[in-house]
Amino acid sequence: MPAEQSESAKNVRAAAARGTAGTSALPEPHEVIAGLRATVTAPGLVTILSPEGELLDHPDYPLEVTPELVQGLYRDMVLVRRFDREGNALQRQGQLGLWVPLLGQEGAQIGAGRAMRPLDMAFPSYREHGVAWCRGVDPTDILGMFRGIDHGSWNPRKARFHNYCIVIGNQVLNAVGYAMGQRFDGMVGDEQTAEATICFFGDGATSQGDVHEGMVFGAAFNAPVVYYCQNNQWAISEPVEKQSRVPLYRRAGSYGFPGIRVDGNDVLACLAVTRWALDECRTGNGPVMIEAFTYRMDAHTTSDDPNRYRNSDETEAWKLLDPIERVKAYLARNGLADAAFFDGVQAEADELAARFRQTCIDLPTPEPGRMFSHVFAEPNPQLDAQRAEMDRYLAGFADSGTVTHR
Amino acid sequence: MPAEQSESAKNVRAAAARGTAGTSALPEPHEVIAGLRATVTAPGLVTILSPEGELLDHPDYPLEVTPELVQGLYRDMVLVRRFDREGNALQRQGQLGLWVPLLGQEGAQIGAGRAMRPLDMAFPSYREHGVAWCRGVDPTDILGMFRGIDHGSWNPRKARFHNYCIVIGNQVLNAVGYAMGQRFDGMVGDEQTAEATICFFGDGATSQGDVHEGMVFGAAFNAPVVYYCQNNQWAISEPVEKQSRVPLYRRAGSYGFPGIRVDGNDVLACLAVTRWALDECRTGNGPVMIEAFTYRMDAHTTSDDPNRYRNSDETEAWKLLDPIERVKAYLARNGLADAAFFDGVQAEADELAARFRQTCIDLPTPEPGRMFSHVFAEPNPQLDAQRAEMDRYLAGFADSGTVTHR
Amino acid sequence: MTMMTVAKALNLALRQSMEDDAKVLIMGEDVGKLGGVFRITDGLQKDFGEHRVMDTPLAESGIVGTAVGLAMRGYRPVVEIQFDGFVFPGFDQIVSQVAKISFRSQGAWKVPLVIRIPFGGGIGAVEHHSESPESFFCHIAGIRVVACSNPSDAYHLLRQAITSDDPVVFFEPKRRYWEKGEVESASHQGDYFTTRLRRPGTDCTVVTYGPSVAVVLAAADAAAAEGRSLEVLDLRSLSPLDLNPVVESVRRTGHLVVVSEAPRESSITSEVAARVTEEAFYSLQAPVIRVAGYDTPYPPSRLEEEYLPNLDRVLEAVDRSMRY
Amino acid sequence: MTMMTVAKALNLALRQSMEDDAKVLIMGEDVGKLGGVFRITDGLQKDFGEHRVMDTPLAESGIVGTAVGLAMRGYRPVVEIQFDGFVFPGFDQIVSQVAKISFRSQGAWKVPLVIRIPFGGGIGAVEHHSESPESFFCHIAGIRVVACSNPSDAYHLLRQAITSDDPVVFFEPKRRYWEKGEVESASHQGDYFTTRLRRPGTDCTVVTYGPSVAVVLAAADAAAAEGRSLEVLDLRSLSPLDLNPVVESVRRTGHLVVVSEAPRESSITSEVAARVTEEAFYSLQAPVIRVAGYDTPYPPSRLEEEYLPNLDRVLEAVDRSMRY
Ligand SMILES: Cc1ncc(C[n+]2csc(CCOP(=O)(O)OP(=O)(O)O)c2C)c(N)n1
Ligand SMILES: Cc1ncc(C[n+]2csc(CCOP(=O)(O)OP(=O)(O)O)c2C)c(N)n1
Ligand SMILES: [Mg+2]
Ligand SMILES: [Mg+2]
Repeated sequence: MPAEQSESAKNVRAAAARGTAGTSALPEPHEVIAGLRATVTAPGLVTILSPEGELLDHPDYPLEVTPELVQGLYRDMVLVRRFDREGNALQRQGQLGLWVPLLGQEGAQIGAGRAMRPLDMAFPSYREHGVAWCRGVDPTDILGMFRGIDHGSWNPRKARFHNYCIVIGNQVLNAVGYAMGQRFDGMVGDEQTAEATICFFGDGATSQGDVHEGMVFGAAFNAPVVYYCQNNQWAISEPVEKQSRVPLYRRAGSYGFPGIRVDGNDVLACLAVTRWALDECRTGNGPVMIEAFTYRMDAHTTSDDPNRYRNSDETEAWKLLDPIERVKAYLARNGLADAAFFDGVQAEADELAARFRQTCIDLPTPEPGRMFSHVFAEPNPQLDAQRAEMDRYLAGFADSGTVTHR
Repeated sequence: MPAEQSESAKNVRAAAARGTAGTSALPEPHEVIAGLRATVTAPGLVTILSPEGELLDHPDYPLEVTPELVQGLYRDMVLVRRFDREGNALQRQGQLGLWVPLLGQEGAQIGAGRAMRPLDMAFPSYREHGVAWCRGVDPTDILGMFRGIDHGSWNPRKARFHNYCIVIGNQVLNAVGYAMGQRFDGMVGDEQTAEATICFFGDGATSQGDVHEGMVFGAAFNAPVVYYCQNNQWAISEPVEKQSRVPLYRRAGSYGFPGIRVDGNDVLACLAVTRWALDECRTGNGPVMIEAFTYRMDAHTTSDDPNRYRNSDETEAWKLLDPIERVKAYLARNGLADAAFFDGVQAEADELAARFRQTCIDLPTPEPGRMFSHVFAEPNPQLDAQRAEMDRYLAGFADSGTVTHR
Repeated sequence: MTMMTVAKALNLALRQSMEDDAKVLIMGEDVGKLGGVFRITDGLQKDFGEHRVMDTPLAESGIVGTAVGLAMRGYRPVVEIQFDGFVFPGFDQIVSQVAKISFRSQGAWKVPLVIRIPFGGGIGAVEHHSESPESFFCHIAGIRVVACSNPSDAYHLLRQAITSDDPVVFFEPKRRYWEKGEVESASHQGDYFTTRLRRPGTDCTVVTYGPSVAVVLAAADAAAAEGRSLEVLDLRSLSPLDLNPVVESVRRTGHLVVVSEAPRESSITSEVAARVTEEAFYSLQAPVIRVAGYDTPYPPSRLEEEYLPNLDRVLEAVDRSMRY
Repeated sequence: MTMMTVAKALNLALRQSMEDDAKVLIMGEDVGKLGGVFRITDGLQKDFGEHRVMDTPLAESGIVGTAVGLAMRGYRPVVEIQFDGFVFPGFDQIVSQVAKISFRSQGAWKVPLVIRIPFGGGIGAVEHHSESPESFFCHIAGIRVVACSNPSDAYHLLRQAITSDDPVVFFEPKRRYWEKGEVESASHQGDYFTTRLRRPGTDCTVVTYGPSVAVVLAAADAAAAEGRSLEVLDLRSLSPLDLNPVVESVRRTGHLVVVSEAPRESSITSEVAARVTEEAFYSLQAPVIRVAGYDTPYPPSRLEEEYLPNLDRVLEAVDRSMRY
């Protein structure tokens, strides 16, 4: 049965891969140059934990796999998936204007997030709830922008996790600039104090000029930055074939830094590869590009209807590659976690979801004046006048009782 | 003496190469995929005529080298260089506001230009006087924009040679769109009627988002377009190392189409490689990228002072790789052209220069009304009113005699 | 006459334009199978094929820049920008090429290109999805800028934009996509790039466009109830402006209020105020008053009702003008 | 007090800013060994090193976008855009990030970034080298826009821009780079982001900025010779506008002419006209008259003298205003 399952899973895996352009040409070894040093990227998809939960360790990306480590990653993924589902539900119930689901990408995000050190900086796109979790951002802080009470609730400077960036590609250049600053600050080289930056973007984003320029600048200034592309096979309704003829990780070679394709549904591989990449950056061999080969299991956002453009067998096939199931199988089959553990995590997840929901509903609508704050750091009489204008206007209605709207 | 010269020339060539980043990593063979078909690009720089004028034919890019062909290319290059020098002189004498010299890039431009068929379309940057020449644009038509009487004198539709594009990178996307149109028109595949497009840009331009997006779109739509990058080693004061760690032709592989590096000072190699690339496009295997490895012998423009950022030995070294001298050596040494021929071409060049100069000086300043024409294709009352306003105003002075200016 | 939504009217205009002229193409992100995130291109790829309705790579400069090349080749690309906030990566191609190629080539090239942009707020969206960038485009010489406010204009303005030999930036009031109205869909003729009288009145002229037209008409109703008669004009063509009807109206009413969601500073509302004052100086009994977005980034959606011009702010402005 | 050119004053401001604050960086194309195509950064890389004066790859979005990241990291990048016409590839980063990051992060990030842009015509250049794009930036909420017109302001405005915690788009009148004037170079203090009276007068107020200030001052001389007294104001801060001095002046003169090289439509001249009319309606004896570029692409340089506001067009506008 396991063997059989593993067999079918392999076929499914192949099928899923065929269904995705990432592999229109299967990855082959190729040479790239990082700084002055040559590095050979792994031939094909880096995997450490197979979809069937078998542990295969990898020569280039060694990882000390302790039960605690795997339990922790499992917990991370389960909790993140749980509040992600709750986000969807809250939107359906009218409590959120929008939710951007990460379902299916928990492995790619937790692996990368847990590879980071406290001083490292991350620049997300808009789907990185899992990375936010790893950076210590409270999940309820993600609710603000989707409920329309702000454009970013957490303090990106303190969390070392930038606010979500909606304009595709913009954040890559900002990340490279930040990493240049880390280098200028002398934060590269020293094993203890070294810092690095990681930026997240999707397969579709690779077509944007900003992502290209980000790679050009990163290479030109030897920036300690990891370009972490989550290739979830889709840019809304467009399959990755629309963006590229060849695997995305190959872009790296044309800029002269390493590009690695990792099984994005294998949290251990994502952890090991991202750790390696961040270390490369910290020791001055940046940049590095990682393509996490994964799949967007849910809609693009709660406004999207995937049935219009992709059929369910593709999704079904990818279900068998689930990032959480394989970890659960590994823990269970090897007796590294018992029912109590799994139940405990489940209970914790439900608590988190409940708190997530309640906090969402209780979120206060900000004062209209918020509109004028932090537009500028320094005084601005013109805005003050407009603010006064608005206050007078609103006050007028306060007196007369009601405010009517279109 | 030939041997010795050839020896020194080889060292010089190596030196020149060392001095340029293009070769921070010397080109090696690498696999790329054009459409569904695999192509292997030449290992290293494609050369057919050595700097010493020795003919070495190339397995991948066969070329039937007749005396007429080489004489014609020689004549093209000499004439183009001659009016280019005249352009510099006219600027120095205040007859032109600016001139953009092509000195040193005659081989790269004539080779590419002569590879084109009448129906092919070209999108230049601003330095492609040699390509303009091959497209039948009268050299004096290039004077208009540099004398400030228009922004483009020739009819780009008739010449199948777009107006010069000054905003770095813009023309690449426009070229790809045009090539997409050629494909949609069914102009790909048929050996007789097939068309292709070629666009020209520099080494610095490769950093621009538009050039990246041009390659993404070209690959996505299988556009019959050749990306012709003249790597003249400099972007004004910035050496190509500032733009890339690795040879520029390698970009092609990361988009899944062939990239070829050719000796840009070898007009025969440029001709053969560009012909091959255009044929690939015409038969549906586009896009193709060509990096013509050459050198900007003169200033960036007449406003530039290269002494501030590069030293003369580099330029001296490249002198020995001159695109015209090697052809002359070949013709002379093999008795394929006599003194009469060379004198004839020289005389023709001097005539052209004289006509170029006289036409420049005689160019009429357009009527102020020109400012308002062709802003829109359809009537625009607002502009008509502004034009009338200007006419009234100028008429006022016509009466009162004089117009004073700041 | 048939009733349909703004979205349907736009879809119909695209369909008929493609039927009438094989050179008309549609390009953009998700415009194919998905039919665009607002479904404006719904069903078109199925009926006209992947070569005429193209899902493009995710890059706006690439979309606009290749559309320019296609236009040079004789096509009439209709480009969809997914949301107002995402046109800026394509801004350089619009400023430097789309707007200048005809002038540069002395008319050798025309650029019959339409850039469709859903614009404006009021849909409770996240950042970058509710902006009103039209003023940036009104300042670009060499392109036309139009905005529709109802199904009939959506249909006729888009058909005219597609047949125009000039590049047109076409703004669609996204929060009105699902509002219904009558459309004379038989065929298109006549010039719709003109200011249109939406409601005659005698006391005060109110000029607006796009999503705010409905707001102003509602305000006019409310004013009428209070015995005040507002004349409502819909600009439709934002650049060039068709100001004569506005000036003529102001000569009668002596009062002008301009309403727009766009930030106020150096905007189309500034231009309307400046131009009308130049041309109707002695008729104006009060300065032109502008009801516009504040000069802040578009706020979180829970605050957008305070940010957007609404019925009350329009009426308050009319009061100020009349009391002046 | 020392005499120096505008170019030298800018160079001095950069040098002193870098001496005063190790976080100040210079980035751009050819700003290193070459010192920039206008030599504004001449000698700075030699003295401050390649890490503080950086030649960047050729990509404006990259330059602005990485500068944003450096600003987040605590640096104060001063970015050079080589010519006005080349800022547009960076426009998206300016609109979507530079202007919005402080607001989005609720002040957690500041973006102390200066974007220097040589602007305006009159130097006989080719296409894209003579544009006046300032109005686009004035319409962007969240950034400051300033322009200098003489060496002293060049020095003080740039020093203030670099010390400002807000992003500043800094316009330099390229055709005035080589004009000389006195600069109090000892040190910088005080607020220069204000409208400055250049010449007192009584008959008509003329407001301008950047390269046109000299044109207007010459016009004022000519007018004086004819016994007409013009009051000349230099805006310096284009966004936000410091309009009180303008309104105060117009209350005295009753006449206002606004002069700018930028195309007229939906521009900063529209804004000044609209705002001053709002605030000084009863004082105005004539509508605000604008002398600006025409709404065409910038013409070939042989025609630029007809395109650019010049002494005669300014005087003609003043006549029209006085005769109104
Ligand atoms: C510049 C820009 N253009 C368009 C959009 C609209 N949009 C939002 S997400 C998206 C697809 C992104 O796909 P991908 O990069 O693969 O990331 P994913 O959503 O799959 O994580 C698009 C087109 C945008 N946000 N920004
Ligand atoms: C978008 C843009 N930015 C800056 C410039 C100014 N500029 C003109 S040419 C040039 C260097 C171009 O170098 P390269 O691409 O190598 O072409 P080359 O001039 O060497 O032929 C620069 C920076 C420009 N024209 N367009
Ligand atoms: Mg994706
Ligand atoms: Mg070059």
